[in-house]
Amino acid sequence: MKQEQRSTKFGKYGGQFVPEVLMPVLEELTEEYEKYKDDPVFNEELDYYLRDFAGRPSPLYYAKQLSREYGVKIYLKREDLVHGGAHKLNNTLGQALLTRYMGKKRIIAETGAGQHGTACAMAGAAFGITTEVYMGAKDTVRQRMNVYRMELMGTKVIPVKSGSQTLKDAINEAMRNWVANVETTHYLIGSVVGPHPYPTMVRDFQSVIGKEVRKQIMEKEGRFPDSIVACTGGGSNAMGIFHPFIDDDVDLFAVEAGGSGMKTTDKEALHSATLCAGEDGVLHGARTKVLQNKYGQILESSSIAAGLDYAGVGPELAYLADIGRIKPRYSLDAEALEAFHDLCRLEGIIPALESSHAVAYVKKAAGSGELGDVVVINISGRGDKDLETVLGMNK
Amino acid sequence: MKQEQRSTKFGKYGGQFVPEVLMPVLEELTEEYEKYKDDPVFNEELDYYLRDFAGRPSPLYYAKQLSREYGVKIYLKREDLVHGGAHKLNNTLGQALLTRYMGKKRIIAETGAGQHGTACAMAGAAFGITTEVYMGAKDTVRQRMNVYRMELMGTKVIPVKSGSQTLKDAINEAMRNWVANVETTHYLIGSVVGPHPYPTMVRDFQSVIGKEVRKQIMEKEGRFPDSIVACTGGGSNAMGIFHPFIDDDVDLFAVEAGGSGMKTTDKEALHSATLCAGEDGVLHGARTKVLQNKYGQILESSSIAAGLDYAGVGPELAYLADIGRIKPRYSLDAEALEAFHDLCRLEGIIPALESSHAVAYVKKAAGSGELGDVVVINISGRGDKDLETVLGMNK
Amino acid sequence: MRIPEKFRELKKRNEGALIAYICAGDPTAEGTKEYVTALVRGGADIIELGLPFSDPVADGPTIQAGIERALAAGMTPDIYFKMVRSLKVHIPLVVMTYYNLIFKRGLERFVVDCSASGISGIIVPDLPAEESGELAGLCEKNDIDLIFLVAPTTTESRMKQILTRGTGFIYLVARLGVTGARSDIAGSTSELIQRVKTNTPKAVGFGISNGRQAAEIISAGADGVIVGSAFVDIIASGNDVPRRLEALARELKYGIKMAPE
Amino acid sequence: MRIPEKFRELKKRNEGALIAYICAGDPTAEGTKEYVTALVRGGADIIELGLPFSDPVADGPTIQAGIERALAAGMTPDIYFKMVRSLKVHIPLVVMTYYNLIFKRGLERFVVDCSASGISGIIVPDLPAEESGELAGLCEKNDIDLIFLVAPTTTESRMKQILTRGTGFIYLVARLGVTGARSDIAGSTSELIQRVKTNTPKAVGFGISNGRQAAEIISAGADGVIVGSAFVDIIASGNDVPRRLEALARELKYGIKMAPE
Ligand SMILES: Cc1ncc(COP(=O)(O)O)c(C=O)c1O
Ligand SMILES: Cc1ncc(COP(=O)(O)O)c(C=O)c1O
Repeated sequence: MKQEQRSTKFGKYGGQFVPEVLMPVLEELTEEYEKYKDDPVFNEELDYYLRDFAGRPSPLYYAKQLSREYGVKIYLKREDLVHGGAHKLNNTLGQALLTRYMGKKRIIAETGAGQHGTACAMAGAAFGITTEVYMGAKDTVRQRMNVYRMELMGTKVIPVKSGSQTLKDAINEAMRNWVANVETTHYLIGSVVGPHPYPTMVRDFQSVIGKEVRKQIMEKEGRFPDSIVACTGGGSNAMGIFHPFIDDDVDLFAVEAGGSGMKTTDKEALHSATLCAGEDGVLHGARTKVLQNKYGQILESSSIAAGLDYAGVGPELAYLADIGRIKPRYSLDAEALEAFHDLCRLEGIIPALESSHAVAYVKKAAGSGELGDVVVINISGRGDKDLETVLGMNK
Repeated sequence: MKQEQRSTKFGKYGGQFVPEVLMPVLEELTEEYEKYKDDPVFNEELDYYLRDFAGRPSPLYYAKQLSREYGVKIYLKREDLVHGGAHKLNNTLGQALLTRYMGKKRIIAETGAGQHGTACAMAGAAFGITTEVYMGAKDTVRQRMNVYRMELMGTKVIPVKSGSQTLKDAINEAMRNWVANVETTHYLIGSVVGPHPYPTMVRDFQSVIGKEVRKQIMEKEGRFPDSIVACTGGGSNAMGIFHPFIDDDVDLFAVEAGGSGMKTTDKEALHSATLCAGEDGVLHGARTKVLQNKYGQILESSSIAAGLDYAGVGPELAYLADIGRIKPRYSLDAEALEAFHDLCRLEGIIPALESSHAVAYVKKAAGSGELGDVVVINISGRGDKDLETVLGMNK
Repeated sequence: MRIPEKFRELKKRNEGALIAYICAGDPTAEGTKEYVTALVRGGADIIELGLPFSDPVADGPTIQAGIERALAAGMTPDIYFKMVRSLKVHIPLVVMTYYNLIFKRGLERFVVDCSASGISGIIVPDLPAEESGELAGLCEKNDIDLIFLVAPTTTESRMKQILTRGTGFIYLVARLGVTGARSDIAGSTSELIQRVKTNTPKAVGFGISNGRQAAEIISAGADGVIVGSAFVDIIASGNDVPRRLEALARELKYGIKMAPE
Repeated sequence: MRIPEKFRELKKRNEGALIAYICAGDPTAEGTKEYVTALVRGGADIIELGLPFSDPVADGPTIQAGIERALAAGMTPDIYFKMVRSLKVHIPLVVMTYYNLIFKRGLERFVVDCSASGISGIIVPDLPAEESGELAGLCEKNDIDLIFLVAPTTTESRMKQILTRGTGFIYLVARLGVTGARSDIAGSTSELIQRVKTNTPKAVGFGISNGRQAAEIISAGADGVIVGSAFVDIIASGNDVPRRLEALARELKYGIKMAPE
């Protein structure tokens, strides 16, 4: 594993498949990241913001009632309590701080439902860095509140009117802007995707989750858990909690969105389960598993959880799945909804629909023994943002 | 101060002005609370829930940019990061646990905008206690999302269709239900109001805020702050952060809602500034300061922040104001809105409109020197719930 | 007329008291005068006249609605006392109100106003005995009865305190639950009547709405029956009010008179 | 016709190349054939024929829209190669597409298909030199040019690597910013042209839309000019397309020919 981290690849996955204009800036970013990632001053400042601004460490909560109901001992890693309501801020704080250390003056990002955009806006405001977020014009209407949230924090939200006016167009537009402003601007990617060094860097910034779990579970159980379960869209909350356990005897379950079923047509997938059902391809700068048709056209993915609704996945996850170190699984929309309700009712915790996929898989698998006796579920975010979706489904 | 705590009063304020049916249950509650409040087992269990479930301690964050803008060194006590998004859970966890220790099976509560109801629902679910929340029928429509949130967590929300169908009717109805079910039911009051022992008990449960600040500010500044500023509706977040400093040389500012101006008619006040503009009276079980007309009829209060919109205030605050230990102040709606925007933009923290009143007062008073050099502001909650209000105002 | 006098008079006739509550000013001050007269005609022995307060936490929805109508129509303590003074009835009148209105007017002024306007007693549902010292002193000085409530939950030690302080009559809270729940009346209420050991007359209230229930209460040992919501309901209907108030009072009083020992 | 042959021919005439991009299948495969013919008539020396990919991150909004029209109309790699084979043009054709379509088809199969259908070169905007080893080998084996891009930001060490690997021509990304910004053309573009030290012809693209700009590029030392969006804009209009494509090509070629040394 160690060796891979030096190169731009994880086995055959990863790499840098980007327009020439961006290659130098990726080189620069790689160098700067390597320079600061073990720098004590950088890390002290980051730790400070993670603690005092983001509210870390997040608790590891023993979910007594849920454990009883599901028949396995369940701990919840409470990323829902992080400032902004999700794990996303761990990464945006890291990259925003790096932006400052690199002497860049501006952050751009793309966002779908607005979670990553909001986390960027928070980090941008905290560090006083100009922040601009590209968002599909349709998404800006659907997620009006998140747009407003970002704007309140001084972030400029740029509605992208090309194409389908959704996430994919926002990515294109952010890329174009980056190409035109590489010298001054850092492109803040929100998951363990994209070209090297992003998958490594984002994983490292999110690893604070798993590092905390190591300490916390030892305090509570005197041993490591038998398994860790995390929902997987791009894969940042999963890699964040998995990575510190990668060399340990702990089973790691990456739960993807099974959507309304594991079927695809020529244009779209009814799910977003890239590790489970994708094929090797190159998307957004990296070789990885991709949902694509026989020609290599990327499929529209689908999930009740906006944050999981992505046709790619982090290259490191593709690699770890290939070598059998992580176990790709999926939960369907309906299963995630049911788990969402379980956690609300039994524990008084409203999880994000994304995180509910992880909970749902535990519900499904607890009986089989596959998870062992002690499971940690990463509750990657809170579900207040999802109430309208859940409300709609229930009617 | 010590002596007052034993009696049911704070100077001339407080007491138990309730129907006869409730007197015995208040006696019982007082006894039980006295029994458990210093009980190590009870406190250990409460501490556990505060830490692992609620996410305490909440950070004390040095707001660099805000400090620069306002011209005084500002620390923010981050109750916005507590589970549920406000300080309310500190108290509901305490009382819900006490309910269990008392052997009662059911919690009832009233809620206006839904913040306290949501915190009750969370605590009720966490402890597996049947929870019912009374809410004015009009409020259930206006705050549909909060109703849904409570219901998701298994709480029964009872729309109250009598009277004005708002908070005051919900209080009446909850009281009636309590009267009819005193043996099995604990009435979970959400602020330092109501008859003894509530003002004392809620203050004690909220004192975790101030206790943390004592430690945190010593670590950061090596001394206590010159002043602490908290918004004040019923007064629970204020008493929670003030109480541990009551014998110290720290100025304590209770900032009320000045609404659209400090005027009243015979029926209503344009504000909710009870300490600043109220007169002695008896409301909801306690003698305290009250917004009332010349006959003693309670006025409709008003504020942009639903959580401050109350015609009474905790009796201990009335007492502390009388003896000059706390300084009652107010911020207008417009000032709170401005401070809300400041904090969003400068720090990437979206405060509750309630908390924004405290921020606004600091903005106003920093120049006068009244606050000294180092100020702690209690950010009692996050403002996601307020986006629609702010949005409406900006249009 | 003073309350003890009324109970002595009834005792002589071996008869229980009908105590009728309505809210002053619901729907108008003029209406109240007419309704009081109707209740007296129907046989009410004592009238409790509510002085409306904006936050009546001890009242049920029916009476709360009456209070709101009265407030909306402009009832105030000043108007209340003026109206009471103008009433021409020869039975005791009792004011029922919340403590804040008394507190705000000033305790002494309130009691003096009661006395001057012909009120014989005061009931304050949110004033427990513990907080009532000053008001009780003023009542005694002004020959006004201060009436206290006791409930099934009242402990023995508080009971003693209340019975020492209460004059006029003791207001027993029946907590009947649903109207007409016979077993309930027979059970907790008669138990409460037994528990209240005093020479002061005992009147039972909350949830009584017809003659049969009234009879049961009296049979169980009470000296009087308090009826409120049933009258306020009639007022709320706005339909043939004086006649129906009188008729209900008559039915209740008949039940009280006919109650088997 | 192979690309180097074309550049040799132009060199002899002391003339710069006009390289025209359109997207295959926009708005139909039949349309594309007609448009290619029009461009050739107008004087295009090389045609870049985009094979549309669902996520064209390296393209601007205009070309992205063209790609979306082509995909919506059903363009696929299979149809693409069939259509190219049926084209009767005697100038070099270059396929421009994203790496995933090549990767998915299989690198070898893709290159063989190019060769069989008469394509002379491949441009993959998201394939930097570092990742291109395998494809470059296959291209060499099949006599296909693999064309690389260089940008003003390209470092010296990467420049060397690219120039070693690239054949056919080097695609210089002008980053003109707003169309017509003269100072920009004169500055960073001519600087880039100087920096690219190679015998392989250099063509400059991105943002060129008229004859005057084309002339300036050639004057600055380029061997060719690449124009895409300006043609795709005409196609998007759907208005008198073949004639207007031809006219624009003619204007550009005229500018190129007339460019002062
Ligand atoms: C709460 C939450 N969980 C999970 C995800 C999925 O992202 P990742 O797989 O990178 O953790 C998102 C993305 O927005 C999210 O908001
Ligand atoms: C965020 C927040 N702050 C403050 C308050 C006011 O209550 P208190 O004065 O009891 O702290 C509320 C009440 O709902 C609230 O939600």
